[in-house]
Amino acid sequence: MEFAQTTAVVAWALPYLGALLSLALSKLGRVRDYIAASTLGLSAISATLLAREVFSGHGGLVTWSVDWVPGMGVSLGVYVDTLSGAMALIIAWLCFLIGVYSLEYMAHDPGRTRYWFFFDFFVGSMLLLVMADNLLIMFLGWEGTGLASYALIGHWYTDEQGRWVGDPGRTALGVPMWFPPSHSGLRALTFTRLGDVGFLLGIGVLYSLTGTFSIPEIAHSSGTWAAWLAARGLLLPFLLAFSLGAMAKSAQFPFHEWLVTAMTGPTSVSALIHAATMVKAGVYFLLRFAPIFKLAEHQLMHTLPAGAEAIHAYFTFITLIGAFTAFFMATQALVARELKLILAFSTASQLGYMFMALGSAGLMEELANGILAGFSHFMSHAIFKAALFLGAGAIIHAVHSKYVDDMGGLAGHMRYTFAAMLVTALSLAGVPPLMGFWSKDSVVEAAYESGVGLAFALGVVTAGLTAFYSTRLVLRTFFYEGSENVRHLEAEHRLHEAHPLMLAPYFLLAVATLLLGLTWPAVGPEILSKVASNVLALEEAPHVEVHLNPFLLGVSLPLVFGGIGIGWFAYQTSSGRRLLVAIRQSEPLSAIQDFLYDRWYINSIYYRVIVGGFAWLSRNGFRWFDSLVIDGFYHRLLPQSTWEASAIGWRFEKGVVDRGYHERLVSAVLGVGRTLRRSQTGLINHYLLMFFAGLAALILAFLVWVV
Amino acid sequence: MSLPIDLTSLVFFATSALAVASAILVVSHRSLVYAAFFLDVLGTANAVFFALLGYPLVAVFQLTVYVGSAVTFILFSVVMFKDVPEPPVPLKEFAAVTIALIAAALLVTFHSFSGIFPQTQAVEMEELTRLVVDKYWFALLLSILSMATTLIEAITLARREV
Amino acid sequence: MLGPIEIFEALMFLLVTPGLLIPLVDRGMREERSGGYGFLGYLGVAVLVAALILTLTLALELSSLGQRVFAFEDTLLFDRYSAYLGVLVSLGTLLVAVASIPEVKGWSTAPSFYSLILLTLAGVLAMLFVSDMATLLSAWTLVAVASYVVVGLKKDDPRSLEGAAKYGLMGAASSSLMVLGIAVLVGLTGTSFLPESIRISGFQMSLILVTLIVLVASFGFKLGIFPFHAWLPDVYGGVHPLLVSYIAGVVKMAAIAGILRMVLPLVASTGPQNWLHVLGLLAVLTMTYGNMVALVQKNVQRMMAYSSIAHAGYLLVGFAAVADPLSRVTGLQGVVLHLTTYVLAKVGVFVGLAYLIRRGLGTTLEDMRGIGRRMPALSLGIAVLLLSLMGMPPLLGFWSKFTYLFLSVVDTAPWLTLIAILNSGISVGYYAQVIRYMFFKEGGGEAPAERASDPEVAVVVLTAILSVVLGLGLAQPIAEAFGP
Amino acid sequence: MPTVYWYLSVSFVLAAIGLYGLVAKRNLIRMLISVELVFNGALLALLSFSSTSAASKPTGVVLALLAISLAAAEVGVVVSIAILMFRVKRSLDVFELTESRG
Repeated sequence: MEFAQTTAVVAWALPYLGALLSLALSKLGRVRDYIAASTLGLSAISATLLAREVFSGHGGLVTWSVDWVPGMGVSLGVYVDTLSGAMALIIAWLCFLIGVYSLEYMAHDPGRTRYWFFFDFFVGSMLLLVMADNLLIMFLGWEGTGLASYALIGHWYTDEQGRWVGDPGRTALGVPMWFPPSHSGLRALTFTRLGDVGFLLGIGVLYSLTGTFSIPEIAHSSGTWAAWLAARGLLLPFLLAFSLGAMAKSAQFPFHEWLVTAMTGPTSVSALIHAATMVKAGVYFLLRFAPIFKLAEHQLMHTLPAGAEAIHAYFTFITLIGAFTAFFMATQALVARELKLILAFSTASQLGYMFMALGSAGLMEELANGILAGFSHFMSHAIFKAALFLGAGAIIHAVHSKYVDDMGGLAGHMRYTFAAMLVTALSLAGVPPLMGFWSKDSVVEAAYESGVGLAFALGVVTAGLTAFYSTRLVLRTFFYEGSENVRHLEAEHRLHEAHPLMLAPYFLLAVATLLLGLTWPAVGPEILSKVASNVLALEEAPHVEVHLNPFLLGVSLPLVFGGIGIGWFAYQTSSGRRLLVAIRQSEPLSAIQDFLYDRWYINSIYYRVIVGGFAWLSRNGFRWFDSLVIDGFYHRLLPQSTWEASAIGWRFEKGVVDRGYHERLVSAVLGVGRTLRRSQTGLINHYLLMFFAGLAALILAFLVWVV
Repeated sequence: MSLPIDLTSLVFFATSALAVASAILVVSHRSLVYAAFFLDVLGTANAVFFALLGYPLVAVFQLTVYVGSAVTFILFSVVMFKDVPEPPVPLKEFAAVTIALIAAALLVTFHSFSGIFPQTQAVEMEELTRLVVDKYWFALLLSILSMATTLIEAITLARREV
Repeated sequence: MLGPIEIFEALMFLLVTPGLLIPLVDRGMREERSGGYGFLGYLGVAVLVAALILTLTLALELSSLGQRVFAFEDTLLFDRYSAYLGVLVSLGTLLVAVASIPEVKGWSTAPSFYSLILLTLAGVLAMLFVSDMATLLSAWTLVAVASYVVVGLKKDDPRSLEGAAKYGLMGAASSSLMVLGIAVLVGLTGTSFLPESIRISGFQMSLILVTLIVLVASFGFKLGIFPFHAWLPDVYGGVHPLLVSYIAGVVKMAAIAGILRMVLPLVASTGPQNWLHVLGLLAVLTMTYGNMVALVQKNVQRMMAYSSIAHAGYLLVGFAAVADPLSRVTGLQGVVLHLTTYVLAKVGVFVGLAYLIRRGLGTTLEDMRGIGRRMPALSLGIAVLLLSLMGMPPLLGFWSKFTYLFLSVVDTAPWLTLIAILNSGISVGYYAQVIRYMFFKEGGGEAPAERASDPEVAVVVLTAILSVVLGLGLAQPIAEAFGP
Repeated sequence: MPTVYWYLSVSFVLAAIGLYGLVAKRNLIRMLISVELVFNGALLALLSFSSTSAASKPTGVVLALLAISLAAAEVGVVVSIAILMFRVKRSLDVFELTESRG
């Protein structure tokens, strides 16, 4: 194994090792925490070395692979091009920083073994996901992140009321609107797994068409399988099903609900999984596959125009879904009362931006520019949103409440936190010259160039909404008038800056946002052109420059500053506060507020439809089940399709499993098994003897041990 | 049973000696028929213990059901088979040590009962009837059911096929 | 509307009456009918469908009731957890009965077979709800004697006899251990009412621990816990697989019930640490032994026997989790899900093996070579069930094993989680072997083709579909709705 | 007057002898008779334990009656297994029941 390959494997394997170590060394307490976090640090260093190799040396590509189940063409391998190298770099460092934060944040939690196990397990799975060279390994990482997310959302599964999300007692359309952690975990799993069914289906279709799981090979034969599907009119359904997993993971409408209630997890987890990394898995999926789909479109352009149109329709759909999600979630962030919920809504909204950019990419003249817009927004958002969440965690820790109503006036008490959150919130708002400004500008420009007018309009409006809620967030937390709660804490001198171990990560991230933003016109093009220099299926090396379109600036900047201005007016001036009171008292306006606060009643509708649907199903389902499923499916469809599936498997069997699994790995275990097997002599007397000898040994062991 | 103290002890030790001796013979006697016979003796000795402990009813039940029926059942099946020599089983010394260890461990563990004397007054018949009929009727039903099952299945298994 | 008690009474009546009447059907009737004892199979299936509906109603009603109900002068206790297990055993029995029709109708012991599975089911259901040691003892007797005979029902097969002898002798020995355990509990607390009699704290720890170990040994014998397991490979691995599917899928639940009702409550007196060490140690021994030996098996039926042992070990992990109040709920939810996985998979796989035997094949790996092409539905079903046992996402086995069972102890005993995960890794070796032989090996061209009308195939496919469907989103809701 | 511990000791000794017979003998009927010994020991233990207090005595009686039927039922089944074995194998030696192993 060469050095570059080693760094790639070490980068994802180390966190897994850390997860096992945190089980094995659980007795060590704090030391175990540091060991678990330091494996993340080593993994980050390894990812850095890997990125250096990818960006300088090896022609922008590092691959490594070892057979796993050769009979089915499954291998365990990494494929690191400039895109996944950059992703891995950002993810690994964010994970490490948040790991450092967790050292202090979770220091007194009784379930730390579980926490660190899943934290490290998550990081390993996430890195495996972005570096996987085949779909099956990618899916493994994909499910791994989902499992870890489920466990960490439900980390406080004893469900004390303080851990809930939502207002206890509040109902919308008769459906409860509060969610204890264990329930939230369940929701996250159910919502994302609905999407995974589509993803798995897509993988199965690709495998049966190409006979391989390897992503590069699928990319190279994209014309062939796309043509096969397009000829049968299945291309668009396939693309939508295949992307379903990405939409669910990245909380796009209509799968967005899980991300909101995922905020029952520890804040460090929200920062890591539900803002910076895992929810970006869907974005990564599009970054990875949009060029491949585009490649297919190019090849179908002349031979099968209908196929090219299907891909065009697919990209339009993604653009619109992204734009709608961005707008839709931003409206809900306007009225949220929980600090973490504001950030959660905002995260989903920003993910919508990324989807919009990547959908637009497929509709633009130059695909690469759209991809880079999506990537740069991914990068800037990962950095500033992680910082915002970590800061929010520190604030919630300090004021012992998650509601913004219990905050206010903290600017003087938590100066560094204030500075960090101000910079990152302004970046979120899109204020020049911060990083968020540049990336959002490129996203809006992509939407503009895509020609989907509605998406562009929603994108611009959302920019204004974002500016407003970011302002509200900062003002309600740090200025406004101090609440009862804050005054009480002030009086007892219990308000103080966060622990340095917690402060350092988000302060560093805020500094990164500021520096990147200030230098972006100079370094931006270089970074982006490196990232785009060797991406799978992205043939054109783009010409990257940072330029500002005066028309777009003329539309969006006034909205941004308008949003900030309105926010300032509403929360910092006395007439603005009178206005807020007036809104609360006016019936139609407060109805709108309730509508937004109850998340457009989407959650209630889901519950109503699902619960009502189940009742209906149980009434009518049995009849249908009998005639349709038993007769149609079992007697006709299943025998035929299983026959075909087994025939496909047959073709790829080379009888190599013997060498792979059974000779190398297991030979040692087999020896032990053969020895143990001899104890099964067939004689009842021996069996009885074993029984009583075991009983005697157990009794004596515990007698000696207790006495 | 209200025997004088010495007499109780005397009966206890005599019965113990009988029980242990017949137990050893059950396991070690060359002939199966004798083994079954000594099991009968052991069952009777056990009934004496029960009576000493203040369970005359169980003692009678033991004698009728157990000694009377179960052991007869065994005797009946024993005479169906020829006595054959039993070659020794390997590892039997190891078995002896193991089982001695278990017995020793149990004796040590339950040593705390050495200061407790048994409550020897017999259980009121009336109370017992009430308990069985009112409270444990379902258990009794299940028990009868399992006896019936045994009977049916024993016939099934042992029946000669055509 | 019927209450839980009435439903239970109806259930007992429904099962016991035909159970006692069927044996009266004799050989004379068999000769008159050309279909052999087939009509008994349909009768059994009809009774079991009714039983399944009743247990389902019972479970749903207890779940919506949200509280426990005492019955029969406090000798029974109904709760939703046990009621759900009752649904599982009823479903398992029904599936076995459906699959048995074409095979058993030619056996001379067919009336006994149907009578026994009904009576045993009644015993297992009673066992699941006991709250008094007297009832426990009598229900256990019923299950025990009936199950020894079930093993011996294939009278022309010497392995059936061998299994029955081994099972019966070891069972009798372990029953006497149970009497000893009951004796200690009654002697120390003066009552046979389980919720009270398990409060034996205040005595020396050694005494309580010995009682715990004796009870675990007597119930663990039926579960196949090392070192009390030795009968299991010979019974599961030698007797006709159809009989095994019943023993493995249904009768085992009686031992689970015993542990749930009699052993688990002891945790309060045993102390969390001791508890964790006793059960954790047994779990590690059991799963490691089961997986290691399964790895060297060439006969799939024997392999499945050892895999049952390994799964008993996984189950003990969930029981070990009960020691800590933090992990208690997750552990018990894991047990419920794991049992669902286990019952579906074991009934399905053994029924599948029985089908192979009926169609003239054997159960060794070589016999299964390439049957994927001649029997696609059956092979695919078995493969799905094996993957579920292996713990492959997104099947049911994955969620039960990795999200509940293994991780329930991650805070209290991470070493146990670690060993369980490693063991799960080892187990892939033999499960994958079977799948490989079925689909990726040349040969099997002369194997008979499956017929869509064979009920065995239907059972295998149904269990596989259930494993997939439950895995795709119903696992967690079940755990929450029927959890402790 | 003998204490409960004396009764217990006798019961453990009886059970231990029975266990030894169960492990060290190879005739199925002899093993069955040994199981009976173990049962007798367990029964004696049950009654000794429950005679420690007047409160538990009635329960002890019920349990003992059930345990006796348990023993009778199990013996009945194993005897029928023995008869079946004798018919098939013409022998009661359990050493001949070693077809399943490994």
